[in-house]
Amino acid sequence: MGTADIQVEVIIPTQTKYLDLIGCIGERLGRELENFTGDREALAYYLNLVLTEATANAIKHAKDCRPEDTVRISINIQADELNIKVYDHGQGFDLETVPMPDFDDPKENGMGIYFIKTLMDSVTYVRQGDCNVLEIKKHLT
Amino acid sequence: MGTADIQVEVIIPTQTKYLDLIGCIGERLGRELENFTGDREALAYYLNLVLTEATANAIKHAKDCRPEDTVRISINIQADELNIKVYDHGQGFDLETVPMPDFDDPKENGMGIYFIKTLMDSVTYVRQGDCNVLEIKKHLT
Amino acid sequence: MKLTLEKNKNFNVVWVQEERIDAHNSAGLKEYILNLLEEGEHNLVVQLEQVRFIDSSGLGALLSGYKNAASRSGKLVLSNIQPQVLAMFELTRLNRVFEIYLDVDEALANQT
Amino acid sequence: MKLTLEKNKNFNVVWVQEERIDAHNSAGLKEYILNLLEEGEHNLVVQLEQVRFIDSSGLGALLSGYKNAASRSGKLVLSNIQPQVLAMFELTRLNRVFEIYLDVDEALANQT
Ligand SMILES: Nc1ncnc2c1ncn2[C@@H]1O[C@H](COP(=O)(O)OP(=O)(O)O)[C@@H](O)[C@H]1O
Ligand SMILES: Nc1ncnc2c1ncn2[C@@H]1O[C@H](COP(=O)(O)OP(=O)(O)O)[C@@H](O)[C@H]1O
Repeated sequence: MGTADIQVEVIIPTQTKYLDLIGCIGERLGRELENFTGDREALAYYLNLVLTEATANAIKHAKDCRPEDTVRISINIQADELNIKVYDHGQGFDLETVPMPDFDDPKENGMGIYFIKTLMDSVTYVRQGDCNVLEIKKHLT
Repeated sequence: MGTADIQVEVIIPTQTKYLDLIGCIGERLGRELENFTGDREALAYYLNLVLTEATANAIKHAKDCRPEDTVRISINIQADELNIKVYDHGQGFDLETVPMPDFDDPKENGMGIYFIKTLMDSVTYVRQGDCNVLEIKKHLT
Repeated sequence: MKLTLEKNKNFNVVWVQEERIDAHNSAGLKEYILNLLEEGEHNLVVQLEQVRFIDSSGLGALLSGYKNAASRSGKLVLSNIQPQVLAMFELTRLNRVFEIYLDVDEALANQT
Repeated sequence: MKLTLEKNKNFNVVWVQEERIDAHNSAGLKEYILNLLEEGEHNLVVQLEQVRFIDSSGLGALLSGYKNAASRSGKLVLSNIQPQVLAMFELTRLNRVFEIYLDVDEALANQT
């Protein structure tokens, strides 16, 4: 790839079998960020993870409403910022009320949003038209 | 993946740097067609090639009109048929008038459509709304 | 979820034969471990050498096995974790919960 | 397009250091070969071992080099073609146009 600007949009059915594909697209794009001076392998892994977690949540919660639904994922990479948007048609939720995992009493669930928040620089979740958007940003400098 | 039905849509800018990604998505999906009894590695390579050729054409000819344009690629795989659609916003062309390559006097250009026709079972190119669609099918039995 | 089981005297070894554990196959891992525990195999080593990627649901599946083994007075330990996968255990502090060994031999040698 | 050049007595070897030749990088390959020919290097072996994928524009770039070498009374031959890439030469009958060798040594041994 080489040049800094990347814009890819992928639309998949709400099925977990597509997580592998989505994660790998992210990993691939991360690995090819030739202008990124940090640890590119680590960034590629984080992109895989963050896309997997965000898409898995969108699939899980969209599914409850409309099984025939799709999830749209947009990945935008500029020289200094990476931006991921995951659109779902589920009932939505309040990102602010999701608690941190309790490390002294670990649970099976509730680590996905924590991964996203920890590995990236900002996360928001807002209603936009007829869908919800989880928007994830990371500075690349 | 495993289960037979696959539906993925990818939207990219009209830039050749995305060909690698598109081709590799196709290769990956082909390799994971667990129900396909033929040579899966060969099918995966053909999908890579056919997607690369079709997308390269869409990029090349859309670009002439609108540099800010995007190309949309839809990949659908059912148990017995594979269907690829590539949408472009270019001036279009008449698929029927594209000649076979002259094997006795080979040229640098004009091998892309030949690859698609040879490796797949049917190819059409039609106007659909405000864009053109190259539709490629292959039976998987 | 491709898994193979190696039965030993006191400890069974579950080899995870996947490069990736995510929400698509983690339920399979969780169930498999639960079934083993229910069949009376209370001591397990999960060998993760093949695994290059794990998500939160994969960690959750392993934690479920860990807790279920403990509640049966058994033990579930891990071995051969790849560096990038180990980083996920560290981020969630689950490396302080699980016993983690370099390889299966070391895991078995440390059980009594 | 990553390429390395190995200068020999009469034949130069161009090592293609890419896994993939497609419409994104084939123009780079075409230009590189054309520049070599214009610099007076009329005899080339293109070593394709790294290449796992080639599209029609990649074949076109090599054919362009072949024709340009011939028009200068030179020669462009190929070596170390992977099976899946060779299949593309066969589909377009370009295997009948190019001299194709197993490796660089064989390619060089067959030139006079
Ligand atoms: N796209 C979404 N739609 C609705 N609720 C969501 C979505 N994403 C996350 N959530 C809510 O946030 C909680 C925490 O999510 P997460 O950290 O990924 O853990 P988990 O999915 O394992 O519960 C979920 O339990 C769910 O209630
Ligand atoms: N999407 C498209 N839009 C317009 N013209 C196209 C498109 N795809 C193919 N063509 C036409 O068909 C011809 C043959 O295409 P192809 O076999 O891919 O060879 P090449 O692109 O190397 O010329 C092109 O030269 C072009 O005129």
